[in-house]
Amino acid sequence: MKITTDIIKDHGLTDDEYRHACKLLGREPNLTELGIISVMWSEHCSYKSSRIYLRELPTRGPSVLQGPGENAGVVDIGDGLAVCFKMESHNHPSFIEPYQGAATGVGGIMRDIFTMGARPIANLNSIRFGAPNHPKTKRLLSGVVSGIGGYGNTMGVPTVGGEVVFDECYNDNILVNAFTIGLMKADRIFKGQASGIGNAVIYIGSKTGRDGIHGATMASGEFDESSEEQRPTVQVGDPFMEKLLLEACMELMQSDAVVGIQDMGAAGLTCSSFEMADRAEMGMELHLERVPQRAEHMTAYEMMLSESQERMLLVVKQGRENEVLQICDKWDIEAAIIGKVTGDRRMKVYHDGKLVVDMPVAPISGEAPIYERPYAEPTWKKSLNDFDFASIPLPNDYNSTLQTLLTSPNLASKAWVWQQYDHMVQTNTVVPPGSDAAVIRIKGTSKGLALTSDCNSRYCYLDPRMGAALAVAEAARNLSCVGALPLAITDCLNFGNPEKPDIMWQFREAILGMSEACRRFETPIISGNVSLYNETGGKAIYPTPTVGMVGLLDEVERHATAFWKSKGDTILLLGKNNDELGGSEYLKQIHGKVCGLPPELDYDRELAVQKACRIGIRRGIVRSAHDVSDGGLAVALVECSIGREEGVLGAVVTLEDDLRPDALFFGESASRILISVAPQHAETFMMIAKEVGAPVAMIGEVGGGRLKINGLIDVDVVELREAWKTALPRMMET
Amino acid sequence: MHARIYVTLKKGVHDPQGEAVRHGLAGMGYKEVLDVRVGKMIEVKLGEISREEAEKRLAEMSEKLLANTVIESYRIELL
Amino acid sequence: MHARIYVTLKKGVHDPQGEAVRHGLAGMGYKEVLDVRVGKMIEVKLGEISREEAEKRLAEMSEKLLANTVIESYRIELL
Amino acid sequence: MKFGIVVFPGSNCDHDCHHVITKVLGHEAKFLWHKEQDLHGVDGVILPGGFSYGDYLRSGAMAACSPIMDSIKAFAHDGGMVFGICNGFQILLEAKLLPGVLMRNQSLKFICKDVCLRVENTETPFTNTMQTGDVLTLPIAHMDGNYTLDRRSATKLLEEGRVLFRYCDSSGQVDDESNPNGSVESIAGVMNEQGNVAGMMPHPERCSESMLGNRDGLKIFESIVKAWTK
Ligand SMILES: Nc1ncnc2c1ncn2[C@@H]1O[C@H](COP(=O)(O)OP(=O)(O)O)[C@@H](O)[C@H]1O
Ligand SMILES: [Mg+2]
Repeated sequence: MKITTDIIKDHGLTDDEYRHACKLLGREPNLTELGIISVMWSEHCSYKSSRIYLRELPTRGPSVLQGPGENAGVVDIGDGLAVCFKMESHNHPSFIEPYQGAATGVGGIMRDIFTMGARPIANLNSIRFGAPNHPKTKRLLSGVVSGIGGYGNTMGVPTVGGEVVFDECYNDNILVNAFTIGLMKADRIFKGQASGIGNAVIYIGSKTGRDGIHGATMASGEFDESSEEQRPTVQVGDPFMEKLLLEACMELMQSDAVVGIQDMGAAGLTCSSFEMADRAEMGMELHLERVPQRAEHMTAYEMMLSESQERMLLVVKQGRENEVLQICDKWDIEAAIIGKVTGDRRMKVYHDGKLVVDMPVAPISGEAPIYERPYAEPTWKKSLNDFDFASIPLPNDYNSTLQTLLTSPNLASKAWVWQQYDHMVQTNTVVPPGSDAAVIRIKGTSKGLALTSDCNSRYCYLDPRMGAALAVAEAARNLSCVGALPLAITDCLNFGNPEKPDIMWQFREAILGMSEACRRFETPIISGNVSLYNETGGKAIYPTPTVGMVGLLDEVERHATAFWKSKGDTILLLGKNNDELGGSEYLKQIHGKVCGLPPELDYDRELAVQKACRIGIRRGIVRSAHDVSDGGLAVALVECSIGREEGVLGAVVTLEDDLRPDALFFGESASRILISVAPQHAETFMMIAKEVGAPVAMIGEVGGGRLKINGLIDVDVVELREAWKTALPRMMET
Repeated sequence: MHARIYVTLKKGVHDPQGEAVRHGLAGMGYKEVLDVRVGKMIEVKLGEISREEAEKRLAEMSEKLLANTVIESYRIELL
Repeated sequence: MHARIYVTLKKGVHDPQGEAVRHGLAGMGYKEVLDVRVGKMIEVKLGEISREEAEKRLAEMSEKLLANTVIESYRIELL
Repeated sequence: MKFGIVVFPGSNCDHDCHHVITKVLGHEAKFLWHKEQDLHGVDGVILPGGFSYGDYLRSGAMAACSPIMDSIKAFAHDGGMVFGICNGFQILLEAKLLPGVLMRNQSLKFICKDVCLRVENTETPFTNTMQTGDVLTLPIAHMDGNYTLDRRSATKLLEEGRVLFRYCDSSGQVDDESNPNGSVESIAGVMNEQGNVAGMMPHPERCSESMLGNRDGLKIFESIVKAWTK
């Protein structure tokens, strides 16, 4: 069949890319080969727009065992153990079909983790939707949440945290970023490598169907309309199959029969086979008729490009194939020997005895085009940033302003979401959703892990460099609030169309900000994901570089939660209140404005504040710790009061800073943590803070049924809690 | 008036539930079962309404709520 | 051979799903919907088998697995 | 005591139960594979939570037809102690070892949260370390926990002392508001007539250590051991 310019275009390849491909092949590709090239060189698989910037990210550190490049990164946590984690986006599929899109996103990220030999021990989800009153929002939220729960719950992996954000910039481009962390022995890392000539290539898991095949196949005579109809655009997840796959893989990995393993994710069999062969500098010979198939009469093109879920590709030592087949049989999953590793560094694919693909591995896999796309600071930025806050009127009634903020969907309780997730299975969840970070214990050790995901995309819109740095800072702060030392991060970079210079500029700035912050916090980036083209009708989402961060607690018993514990405890504030209203939730919710500059980040102060908090927790004197973020100090103080499940504890607080009251109450200056300690420990904590150079002040006392601040705010805790708790369910019901 | 709406997965869409049922039946000795697809049957009782009107309204309901038309198709039967 | 098994809740058994669908439809303005019951339709493809045999085997499968006869009844249709 | 914990395809609380029995309770536990029929001489059987066979079709339906269930039925028939948690409870109902059905939660949503349970009968092998009226806090995590039985039979179960736990508020009051899933008579756990088979929706294995919030769940495992020791 002749490859026409239309077919090339439909496959998303530029003329240059096609010419380059012909040069690498030494001839024109056939249709199957063209399909392979198009997916291997897609933005998704090749990172062609982002790669040159991603090089800026710090990825190394003393405890990093595996950085970016494999299916997920791995960090040493001592005791012979390591954790493996990564975050991935499933934005577009979730917009098309929220339940299945989100579910398969969760399924995909979990496969990335257990393919490394780690058993998944927790999930996070960072999800963003359009305005609460946008007609699509409720259906999307409800579908995404049940999809995430549906998959994670069935797998028996607890979903212990995350974030939910509403903003009209996501009206037509929601974000669904899923994170999984797994636990493994530090010396048993599995890689996606096809080494050892003659070793068997084994396919295991679900059968292959015509799911998620892209490419413009109508153009080809090979496909009639009915086969088009049989190509569902939406993939349906099967968490039950994946649970079996997980258990089978864990058992398979106990032996040394498995040489390499990789999940079939995006671009399915193509991507896994090419990447595995490339990493080992080998070739592969595949026989497609042996692939377990769900649909009839599948073509080579379809099988190579199918994105059917719940499948893995294994390379197994020659002669040990039966062990693998037996374990798969025990777990009732399909397994088939579909080929072998060769030494010629070529990918040779046969279908019914006919050679249908014959390509060099390395160039297709490793020499995808790389673009240095033009970037330029958007002209509109300056006018957004220059804003005279004197023009903002002060609220008449601070109590009602506070109530409005707390019942806005962004600040309201997210229990409606996380109660649909099994957050306790595996019986390790020491701090469940609701505090600044989740804490899970590691059985058999005294250790614990803390997990959080953060990003304030409004900050990133106003200043992507600062916004990205603040996302890292907030994540680290949230970990410090539960007493954990930040270890490493994964990211999910969600942006608009990179072919536009201002988007490329946002991307570049965000990377630079994130890189600097990671260096300062000594938290290398060990894995991540880029999702571009998040725009509709020319309108891009706010730049949203989501950060997933993992921290370590040496003694998991020594942790803190965000809520007041005892009447009479002294409340202290670490950090400084500045006159910063730019980008705040208050400006947006109360005044309908998105403007100014995000808060400043003083790294030294931030590090000192976090350190003081951690030391206080480790010494056992901190009774509660909660960082000040969206909504500012007043909101944070309320959260310390209303987040408690049992009993009522308010507080009386006096702030002495000479700022305009709305900036003092609702401004979002970075690097602040609210601490409560028993009164006899207040001085000790002040000393700790001073020793590490963190600004600190005693600002009040826990107790009573009301929260009172400076005589301007005086609210009933029980009433406010009720309003805060029911806001999201009420929004979903109406 | 009574009506039934049959909601089934579109052809080609993976049906893990059906597959699991088939596998379960095979395990119980029902090897003759080659394929299983699980769909929904929604029985609706309607108040005073003409057949035409009913047909129109049910189609609307199916599109909007009863079926997920991205992956499912539906068939309406008036009784 | 193809067959369909319709599984429905017995009369009198409360159907939370059907109730929710009715409620949802009412909220969308379909006030004419008086009652909704959600059942299952299981489509089965069978290998070489006589109609009688099929009928017998399917009834058995329904009793044992496809329906929970405490609350559900089933109807078999051979195509 | 030697516990057998059944592993069905899709079980996911099997290791959690194993952990509590061996590490917290200090007894023996052995995993039993669903395709086998040998119970390996265990003294009691636990059917753990999870999503056996994906909970496709109906929760617990396919698991109830697995080979090991034949042995478990025989074991139960001979007076052996069998305890089902969450999905395990669903399986026991589908296997007709316990009366009733678990339907979809009233809210149609999966619910994971702590609930309060009132102990209804303390003279059972599953509750003998408790006091009548005790209020326990245990988590639930399920989609299909809406215990359904005609009202007459439900009342009868209550009268016969076969209801082990009912959902209640923190003061022990049973009312609609504290019923998380729509269960008839707020029933959270029941027992068979002979008193050797029981099932419940809440997860005792998730709250058997103080680090995880509370140890109320351990009382149930301790009761089982106490009953067996006697
Ligand atoms: N989608 C979600 N899934 C699970 N937990 C969530 C989700 N969204 C929010 N949470 C939990 O709710 C709590 C508050 O979230 P958030 O306000 O984003 O915290 P923070 O401002 O400290 O980052 C956290 O414990 C968080 O993990
Ligand atoms: Mg926080």
